[in-house]
Amino acid sequence: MEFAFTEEQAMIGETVRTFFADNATSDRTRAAMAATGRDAGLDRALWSAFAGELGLAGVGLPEAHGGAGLGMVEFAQVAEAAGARVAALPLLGTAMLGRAIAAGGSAAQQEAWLPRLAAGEVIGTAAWGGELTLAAGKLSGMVPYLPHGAAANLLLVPAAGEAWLVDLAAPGVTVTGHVTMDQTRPLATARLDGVVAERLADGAAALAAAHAAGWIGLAAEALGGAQAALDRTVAYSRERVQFGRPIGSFQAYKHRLADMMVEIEQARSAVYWAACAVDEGSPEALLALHAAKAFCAETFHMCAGNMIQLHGGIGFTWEHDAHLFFKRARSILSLYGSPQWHRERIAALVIDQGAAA
Amino acid sequence: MEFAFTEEQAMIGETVRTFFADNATSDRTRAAMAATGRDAGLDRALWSAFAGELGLAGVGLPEAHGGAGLGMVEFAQVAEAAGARVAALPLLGTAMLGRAIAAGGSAAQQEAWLPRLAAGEVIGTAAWGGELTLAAGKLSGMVPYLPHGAAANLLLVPAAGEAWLVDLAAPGVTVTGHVTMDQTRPLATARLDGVVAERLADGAAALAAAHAAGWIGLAAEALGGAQAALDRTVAYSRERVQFGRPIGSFQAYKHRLADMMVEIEQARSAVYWAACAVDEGSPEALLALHAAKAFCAETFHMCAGNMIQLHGGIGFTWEHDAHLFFKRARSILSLYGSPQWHRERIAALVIDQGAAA
Amino acid sequence: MKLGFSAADEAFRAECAAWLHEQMAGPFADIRGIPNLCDAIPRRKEWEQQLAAHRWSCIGWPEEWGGRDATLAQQVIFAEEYARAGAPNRINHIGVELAGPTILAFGSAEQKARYLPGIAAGTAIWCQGYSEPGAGSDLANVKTRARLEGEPGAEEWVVNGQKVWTSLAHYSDMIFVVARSEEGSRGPKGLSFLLMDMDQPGIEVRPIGQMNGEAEFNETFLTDARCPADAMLGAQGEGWQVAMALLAFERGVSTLGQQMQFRNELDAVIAAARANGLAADPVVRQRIARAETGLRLMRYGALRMLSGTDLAAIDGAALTYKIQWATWRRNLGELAMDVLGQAGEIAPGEEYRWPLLPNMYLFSRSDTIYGGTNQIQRNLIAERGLGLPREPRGTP
Amino acid sequence: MKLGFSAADEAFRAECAAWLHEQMAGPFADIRGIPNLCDAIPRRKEWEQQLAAHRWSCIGWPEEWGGRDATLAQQVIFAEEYARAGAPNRINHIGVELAGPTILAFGSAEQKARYLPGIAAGTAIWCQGYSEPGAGSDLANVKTRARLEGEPGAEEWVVNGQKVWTSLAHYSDMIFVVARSEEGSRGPKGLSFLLMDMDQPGIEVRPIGQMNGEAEFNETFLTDARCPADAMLGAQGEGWQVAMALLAFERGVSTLGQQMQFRNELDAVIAAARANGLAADPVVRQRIARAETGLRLMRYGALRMLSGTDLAAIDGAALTYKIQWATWRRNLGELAMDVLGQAGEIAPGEEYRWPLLPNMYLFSRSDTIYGGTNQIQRNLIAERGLGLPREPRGTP
Repeated sequence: MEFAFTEEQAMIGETVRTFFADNATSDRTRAAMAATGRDAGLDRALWSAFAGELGLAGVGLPEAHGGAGLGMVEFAQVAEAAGARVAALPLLGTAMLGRAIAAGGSAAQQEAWLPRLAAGEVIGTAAWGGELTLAAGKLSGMVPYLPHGAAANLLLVPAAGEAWLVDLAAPGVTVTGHVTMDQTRPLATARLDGVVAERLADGAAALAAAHAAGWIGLAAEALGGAQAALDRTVAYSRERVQFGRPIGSFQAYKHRLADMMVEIEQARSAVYWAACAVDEGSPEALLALHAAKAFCAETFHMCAGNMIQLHGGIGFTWEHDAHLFFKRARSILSLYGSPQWHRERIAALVIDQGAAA
Repeated sequence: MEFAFTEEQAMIGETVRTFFADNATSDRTRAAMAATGRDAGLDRALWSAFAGELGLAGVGLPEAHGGAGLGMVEFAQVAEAAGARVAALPLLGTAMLGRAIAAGGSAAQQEAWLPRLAAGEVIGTAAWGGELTLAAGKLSGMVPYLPHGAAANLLLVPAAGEAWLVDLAAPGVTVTGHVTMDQTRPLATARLDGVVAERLADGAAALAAAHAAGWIGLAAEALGGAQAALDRTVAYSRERVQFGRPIGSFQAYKHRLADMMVEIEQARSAVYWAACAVDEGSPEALLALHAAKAFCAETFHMCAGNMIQLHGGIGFTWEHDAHLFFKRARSILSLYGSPQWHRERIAALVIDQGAAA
Repeated sequence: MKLGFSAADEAFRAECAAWLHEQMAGPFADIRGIPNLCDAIPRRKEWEQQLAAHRWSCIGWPEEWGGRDATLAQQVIFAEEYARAGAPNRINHIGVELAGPTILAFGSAEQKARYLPGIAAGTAIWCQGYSEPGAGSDLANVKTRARLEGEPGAEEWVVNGQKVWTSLAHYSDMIFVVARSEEGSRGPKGLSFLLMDMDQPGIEVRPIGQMNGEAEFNETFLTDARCPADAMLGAQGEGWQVAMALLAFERGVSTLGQQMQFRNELDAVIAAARANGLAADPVVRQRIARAETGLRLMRYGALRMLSGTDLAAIDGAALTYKIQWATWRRNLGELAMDVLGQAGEIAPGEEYRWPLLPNMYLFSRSDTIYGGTNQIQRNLIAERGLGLPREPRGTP
Repeated sequence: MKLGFSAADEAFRAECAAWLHEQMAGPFADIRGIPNLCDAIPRRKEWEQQLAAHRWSCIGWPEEWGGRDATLAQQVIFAEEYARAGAPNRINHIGVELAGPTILAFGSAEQKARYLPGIAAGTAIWCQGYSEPGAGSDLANVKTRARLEGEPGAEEWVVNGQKVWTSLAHYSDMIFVVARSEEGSRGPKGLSFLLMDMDQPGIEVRPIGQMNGEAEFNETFLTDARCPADAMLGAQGEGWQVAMALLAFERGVSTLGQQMQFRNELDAVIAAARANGLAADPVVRQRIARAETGLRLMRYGALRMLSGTDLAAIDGAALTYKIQWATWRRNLGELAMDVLGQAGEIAPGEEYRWPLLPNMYLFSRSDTIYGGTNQIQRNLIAERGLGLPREPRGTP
């Protein structure tokens, strides 16, 4: 029992923070936001560097299949660092697919997909809900709200009680990218008209692993984003002078920042508790995942809202980065289950199933 | 359309504020709190003066029956002033019974009861729920949570789709007073074993009028209590020095008090909107009542909690009056429907019945 | 105390409702329900002039200046019917509700005659030059300078500086500017309140992009901008008093129109919840009930405030109104997005432009900032409303 | 990073669980689950001594002084099993968790030998003399004076002043007192940290009635109270440093025991909701889920904080812990009362005494005040944790 990073983990954290600070600059992110078509909201050069030079697209995948052989804790560190820069990267869906295939794919499926996902050659995206019909072995229907769906190559989708991989370039697939509030992770809708898809060997295991990776990824991004919102606001508050004093010396301002820190410290515990619980196969893992996703999403939204508020007028301009954080926070609230939904799952665990005891 | 007190109303407000400030002192209230038996939580001398000298026990009752012939606006003014002093008075139940009988009693029932209620000779209490059975014209069962029930003479209770008056001295009635968190308005349970009760002529009208009076009374008490909590805390904050400054000069402290004022101003609008809407028979009246009860109760609880917090250590002592406000606020939250219950009623009105349009 | 309307009031309601519905169904149907303040400007100017032609442009003003001397009840009714008819937000809000009443209160007879008719006629659109890059929350820290130049008898104010957050400056005809007219003065002393023509070489306007993709606010650069010597409201060096009195009008009758817009927004949230089934969710129902309660209490708070005899009197209800509505709307924006879910995060078209509710979610983050942040409002409430001691000044 | 326990840890768990359950089922069954800190004092002193007799009294201390040099994992396990067995709150919490570690850190060999055995044995109960009527939030504004008197070689500290909020003073044997030992000094300078015997004529204790009807806190009057010259921890005039170091221990392992108490309280809320059907109410379920989340995050926050090597190091998790738990418990109190409804407002007996949940609702209002109000905590977090500038001092 040692709830602190190992030396190796501390090093990974340092590496990814430096990488994203150096590369995921506001200018590059804004260029990705302004792009249209498949590359809307995608900094492809950043993705290549991340997957190639850094070799971390498969951070949570087995070494045997080209991954880094690490776990959810290290994935959370990556997502936290990416979130701190609101990086325009398809990290989320790609991690979800990789973990799903690693957990529920056949040996052949793992062989086929994991190395390409780990290399960043295949970008993944995953559905949450959507209603597909299966007829004569082919899938049809609409799959909405796919993060980085227009850029993605491979889709994970539940249908008919199983989990499926859909090649988004396959005949019968039409993907429509949307102008999305958070332009750093645009959503897309996939229409499937009798598409031949690949059934994963163990659908339940695949979906559970995908959800775990998705929730941890979002919670960790939210943690990174919230901390960045706090740090940038603290820095601003020491420079900006009103009434003859730095605004950071006003008590009400300080207390607001203090409240952000109180929530962020809890969010940090939540992310690494959940990641660790998943890595260790703890019976608390599901509770931890729901708690982390709900808590961190709300913490980030609160902090990003405060970032705008405490910057005053410039906080709501397009030019300032505050709105990138705010919109990312909003999208994290909605993606893969709202906080209310996750809390209802927690209630079911502790009230109905007695997990509290 | 003039949402301001008339000159007469302003005068009534001044009169009752002075009366309660002079008479409902902390010492007298604490003496009432320490009393046991029927007079637990009742300042009987204050009640006599209020009903006799001031003549306001029947503020909302018709002049023809000994009342003051005024409306819910003036009753709210009385309750607000009493609430500001956490007065140990059975105002609530007595007003509920009076209004119920005035609205739903037969001429004979009005004749029989209203003059005695207006004179303060009869103290009323009213049930919220409770499950009574009616057999051979007699009522049996338990009626819990009766405010000032041990002191009361007359009970209003719903049973078998009608409203009933129960003489609490009648054979078959056993009343048990309880040690109650808010000692200024102790609760009691009445047990009825085959009690002959008086059926009110129009039960629905009687209950509606009782609820309206109860909700307005509680909302107005809460408004008075919240304002007093704010005023006393402001006064304390100007005297108490820490770090070489009056604590009221610290911005975080000021902002907390400002937030109290923001809520209280809304509570004030709520109380008089509801009172006025009832007096005018407005179609908004029910919405206004639910809004006033829910909003004012929560405002008072927030303000009383802040009163404790902002007084620091002495705020949670028995000796200081803050806990009287806090406990009264807690009891107002629960009495005659929780805020959540009232909000669900509002939701039903605006979502399901389209009252918003 | 009385909430109901008289028969005469109801007759007035019928009259204005009929006219408004006729306009919105017929000649101005194209701008019915238009959500923001930056679209269809030429048509909206025509709408302002149409209102004026039928004496509905500034009904609270004296008849002498194109108003109707309308009672509070009539103004309440007009605001309700205006919104119910789907008439568009007034682009000359600042002229009609702020500049006009301030000129009525502080202007000379000559100034009234010069400025009021244009506002009443809907031909002079106004904007407000208060905030500066270094004078946001600390509004008295104005650096824009004004000096009197020219031959005696033909003197002009020459103004240099930068204003910011100038709402709607890009299509305004006039601006009122708070400028430092006494060299070396500090804080609220030595300021003057000037009424300036926007159409002159000395004034340049640059729109500020906002997070919702629109640009309602602007930077306004004044470089030797000019106005006549007598285009000053109030005495020289006493501009702060005028500026503050103007802000008090912001808490006036115009709040009623704003509330009708809030009503539409809340109704849209309820409709969205009905449409996707969340109207049956008990947690959502609690939040809708809170929003409904808050909106009603704003209405009755405004009526309480306006039922007082002295509009400018700062009482509790008036002091608390800004933070109340700004906070309410911010919360409504969050509720709206929670109700819409991910569907609300997708724009309907190819552009980064948002429908009513997502736009409100984004824009409402500025409501708690402009016109005095929530923090500044709390300071005001605490110091003016509760009489708490001021904070120590100076550096730590 | 690792959350699981080793096999050795699990063996330790079995050992302490067995012993604790045996005690609570047998000889100490009468004080099992006793909720407050003021009842059954003699029996609880016996319990402290029983713990000591089996070396469970201060397991985190060095073996030399009666502890077990327990690892963090073992301390976590012991706290969990202690609560699970229903063992009563430790009445010598202040001795074991605060005084002891501070003496271990700052005491001379002689002082350790003098004070630690009594704590470890459960025979010396300690209380804390920090706050004064004029030194609450402004803790450094201590007015209690200490002067050295007597012949060289037999000098004594003579202490005069008043302490307040002295928790459990009425049955304590020892008190540590922060007193001003340099005449004319101000603020944190010139204070000394003295260890004093409670059983002397110079010390008088008066209980303070609390809003829940109990009296855990006291006023402590010191009138020529005495202690030996060498009963001072740290150097003369450097008592502030000792006092602050002690407060850091308050954020130490003792938090784990406190959390187990919170667990019991939350479980009681869930049980009450199950019993009256509110467990099915979606709004209540959301609130319970928030409470459950908050409690888990406190646990993992504490483990994160304790997994650091230097206990006294003030990092983010440690700085934020006080406001976090105090706020969580205040909210739980409100939830508890909402769940209980009016039944929760009726006392079970004839006295003004409250069962677990209503008592927690009332008592928790002091949690956000004592040991540094939530406001003071936010100042600390902002200034120490975030490095924000201090406020200007002095009168406005």
